[in-house]
Amino acid sequence: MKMYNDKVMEHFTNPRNVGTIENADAIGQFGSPVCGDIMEVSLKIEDNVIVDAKFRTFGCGSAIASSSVATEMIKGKTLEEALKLTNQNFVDELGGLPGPKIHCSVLSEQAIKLAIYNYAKKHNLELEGLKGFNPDEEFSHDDEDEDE
Amino acid sequence: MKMYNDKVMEHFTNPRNVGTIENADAIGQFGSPVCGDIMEVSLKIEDNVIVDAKFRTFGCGSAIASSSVATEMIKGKTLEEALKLTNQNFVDELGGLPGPKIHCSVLSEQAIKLAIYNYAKKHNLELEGLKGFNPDEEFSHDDEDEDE
Amino acid sequence: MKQIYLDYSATTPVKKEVLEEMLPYFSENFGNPSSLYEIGFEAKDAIAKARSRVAHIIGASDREIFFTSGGTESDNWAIIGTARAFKNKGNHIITSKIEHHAVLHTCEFLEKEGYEVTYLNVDSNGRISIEELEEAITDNTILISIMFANNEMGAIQPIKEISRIAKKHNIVFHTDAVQALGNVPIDVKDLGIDLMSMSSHKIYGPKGIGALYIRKGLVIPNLIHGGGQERKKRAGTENVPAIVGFGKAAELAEANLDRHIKELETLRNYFISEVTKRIPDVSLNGSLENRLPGNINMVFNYIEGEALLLAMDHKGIYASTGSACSSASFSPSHVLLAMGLPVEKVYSSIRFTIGDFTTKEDIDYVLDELEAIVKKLREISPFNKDNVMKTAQVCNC
Amino acid sequence: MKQIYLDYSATTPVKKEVLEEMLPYFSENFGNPSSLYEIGFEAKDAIAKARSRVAHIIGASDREIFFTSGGTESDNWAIIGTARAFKNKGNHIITSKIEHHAVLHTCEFLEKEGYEVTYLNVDSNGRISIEELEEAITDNTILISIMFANNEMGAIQPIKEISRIAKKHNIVFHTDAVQALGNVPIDVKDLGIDLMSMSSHKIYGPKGIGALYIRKGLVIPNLIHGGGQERKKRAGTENVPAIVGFGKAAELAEANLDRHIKELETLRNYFISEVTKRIPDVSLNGSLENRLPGNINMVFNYIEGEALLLAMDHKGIYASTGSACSSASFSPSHVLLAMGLPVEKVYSSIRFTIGDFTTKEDIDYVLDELEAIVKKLREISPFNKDNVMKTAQVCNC
Ligand SMILES: Cc1ncc(COP(=O)(O)O)c(C=O)c1O
Ligand SMILES: Cc1ncc(COP(=O)(O)O)c(C=O)c1O
Repeated sequence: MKMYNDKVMEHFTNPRNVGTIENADAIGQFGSPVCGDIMEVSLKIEDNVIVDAKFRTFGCGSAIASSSVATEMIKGKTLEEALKLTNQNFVDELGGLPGPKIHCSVLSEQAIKLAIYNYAKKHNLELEGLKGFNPDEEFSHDDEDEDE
Repeated sequence: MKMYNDKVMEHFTNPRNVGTIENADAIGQFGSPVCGDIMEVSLKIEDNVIVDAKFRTFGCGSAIASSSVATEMIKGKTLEEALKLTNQNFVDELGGLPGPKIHCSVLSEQAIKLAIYNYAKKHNLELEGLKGFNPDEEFSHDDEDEDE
Repeated sequence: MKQIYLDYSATTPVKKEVLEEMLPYFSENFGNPSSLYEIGFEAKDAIAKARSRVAHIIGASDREIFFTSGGTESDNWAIIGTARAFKNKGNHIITSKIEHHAVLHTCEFLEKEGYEVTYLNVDSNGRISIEELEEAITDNTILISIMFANNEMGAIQPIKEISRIAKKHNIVFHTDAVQALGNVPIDVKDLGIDLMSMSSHKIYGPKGIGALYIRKGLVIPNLIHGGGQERKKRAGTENVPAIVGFGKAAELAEANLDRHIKELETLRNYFISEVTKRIPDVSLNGSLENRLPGNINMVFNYIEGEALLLAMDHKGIYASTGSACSSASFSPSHVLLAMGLPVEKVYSSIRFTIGDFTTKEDIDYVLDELEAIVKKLREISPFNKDNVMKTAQVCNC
Repeated sequence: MKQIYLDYSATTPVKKEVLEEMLPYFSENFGNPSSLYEIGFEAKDAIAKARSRVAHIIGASDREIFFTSGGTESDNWAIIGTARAFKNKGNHIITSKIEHHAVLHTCEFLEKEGYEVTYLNVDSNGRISIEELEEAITDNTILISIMFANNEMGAIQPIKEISRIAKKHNIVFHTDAVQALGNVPIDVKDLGIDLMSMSSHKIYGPKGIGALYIRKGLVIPNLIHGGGQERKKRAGTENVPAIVGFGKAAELAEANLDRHIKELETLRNYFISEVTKRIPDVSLNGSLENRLPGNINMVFNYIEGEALLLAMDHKGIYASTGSACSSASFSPSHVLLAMGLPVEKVYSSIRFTIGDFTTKEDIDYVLDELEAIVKKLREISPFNKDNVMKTAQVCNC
């Protein structure tokens, strides 16, 4: 057993989409209260479709790998489609993360949601996937594996 | 390190003077309250000299070895001389006993004292070495090595 | 000189296969299993595998096994932990008079803290009475701790009936299975055990490692506080090689259990019947029923057990007067006394415990020597058939 | 791939000479040291020899050394034992904020039982203040427990001054010397230490064995109850091979101490100065003075320590974020926080600890890889010299 599978390690050592988009259409930065990780995502959006995405992350291996797959997965998706992606989709795409590390993928979900939220606010868009999303609310972490 | 030295083992495996003297002049039996050992000694006495000694012992290795050397040592001694022998003399003669086993040699000292006491009583002898010896008094064991 | 070890209940040699599995974890895969990534993960995997093996032999799930430093710590943890966990429910503990000191002295420690302890009697076969157990229960009873099998004379207790009583009264049931493991089939679920102590060095594994089975759902506070090892229940850097060794020993014990029991019982019964045939005035302490397969505990009347031991030792035969930890203390066995054996017979008792490396030839050699030694020591003794030692002659202090 | 272990403070490999001395005690001289006569006596002798060696390295007498299952148990025993022994005198304990969890969680356990605990601050070098210590003392203070050297950032405390204060106020002084043993000269008599915890696996001995030094004259109750082992102070069948290994490791540590310190300090200082030269925006946590010879704990600004660890691990370099037992728990180091390091720097810190098998070549390899990895991770990071992470951005929960 290793802590991370090869795919996670591959995304960690060769992360895709690192950086910031100049003149980005949307930016989201989210800091996880669980482990102090921070992700910044910048998006290029055309006709409500994410045509480019880049990220910068201060965080552990799983946070970086999740950031990498998440930005890959949202590229080419409409905003509504992107909002439907949850951290579990990123984890699945990575082929799994160890239990206590699953929460790191939430970072990417939240940072992307936040970027789209900021975009929607600026452009007065009503998006189904943002219903109930309130970035000022305290993030609550469901730590099932506390006793591991 | 071994528990017992060779001399002790020799006396244990080939104890001298085992048995009872028929028509003994004196008999003493002493049970140690410390470990349940019991020694019986019988003496042949002529002109206040111990001309023969035999023993039977229910007890551990050191009790048997002490019985063996003790009976050896008192043979040929006058009663007064025999009474001067302490358990330490038996231990020394054996070349030493392990700390928690020293008390086993007291068994021999007491059984011999008792035999001579019985003899003195029967023959109305006043013996210097029996002063203060009261066989009915509780034997008190000085257990210095209790915490070993 | 021949060397014949007949003290398997005191400790066992580490089996070759066990040591082999341990060796890589001392100097090569020595990583701390709690450290992140590669080097720690190898150790972590090894621990997980060992935990499964220990769980499997007793029918537990992996998450119910917690490694400790040995049987003694497991007993302490189970008893002190339960006492603390249920102190608001009550302060009464039931155990027996024949427990190992790891249980008895822990109970005495708790008595000083204000807990009340009932020490159940045993019959002449070393077994408790289920009726007496049930009568001892009060509203304050929070723990029943009865050993699975006795280390001195091998009696196996009616564990399933005890657990039934415990469950009926909603009381936690702990059993010290240090001697039973690997010698008796154990299924904790079927037997209804809540807490069970185990030790590796009694089943051909290394010393210094043991485990406590804690039934899922039962929560007791920690005994040793610190780092988050053992799912935060037992702190301290994991003793990886020893855990691996314990795991392998458990695996072997499980695989060999039936044969182990059959072979040991055959040898044991042969030994006992030959001794009885060849040496007068001897008797077996306890019965052949409900007895550990390797346990022989006999009275050799008129001679003292320690002298017998020493004479045997001199011939390269290693036996014991009872539990190893009390054999340096010369006090008569609390187990045999509790069985009602007169004290002079207690002093005349010795224990032979046979194991996986004992052969028929060993036994035959021992029988010959034993016959000669007993004869010789009896010649030295003041007692015999016609002059029996009286209990009153022995002051039991 | 090259494998370079730089986590010697988490655990060390067992040295060849140590394992060799241990091996005969698993399957050949496996006798229970508490059993009478020949077979037990060999083990007993081996234990006596090991005890002398451990006593010797700290200037204690043999009778002051009690073997335990490790550093954690020693800490628990010292602290809980003292608390219980002096409960009629008072209920106040003084320790520091940077202790190992084996001390901190034991103190927290005692707090739940009604004891009061003062956790002393440390300065930016991780050292306590003698003035603050003396001010913290009340009439109720029964124990001062301050670690000899810190496991995360290597700070060595002013032990002699602490013991002077303790003595002046007639308070028991315990020190957790798990990291100091074999890395700092220790003379318990000269230093005036009452209780001292040690662990074998930090000095190239086996895991699962440690010791508590208890000054002659000081009596504390047992933590683990049962058989009469360790002069009736620590029950449980003695872990003979491990004790033998600990003894040998102590002997080697004593013989090599001067060279060990000199060589490690040289390598350590080289490592730190090269990192500082070659990588911008790094800093050492703590000072070079009063520091364990093998400890390197540095901040690599703008990147997260765990990611750095993982990237190093990927190159076969094994380091850690701090104590092994907390590295699986992702909480920022309580030690670095107590030193006043801002939380974002705590998250960016990692620990390298070097040891007897670390070579200059290893260090050079690590320096090259480290330089490349830090550069790469900084490219991924949103932070840099011009955009520094703010403490407020990190919720430390
Ligand atoms: C029944 C029983 N319980 C507990 C123990 C203690 O186990 P350990 O020596 O592993 O601490 C033993 C053996 O010593 C034992 O026989
Ligand atoms: C300072 C300190 N104290 C205590 C311990 C615990 O020692 P052990 O792992 O032997 O229980 C450690 C290491 O884990 C340590 O570094």
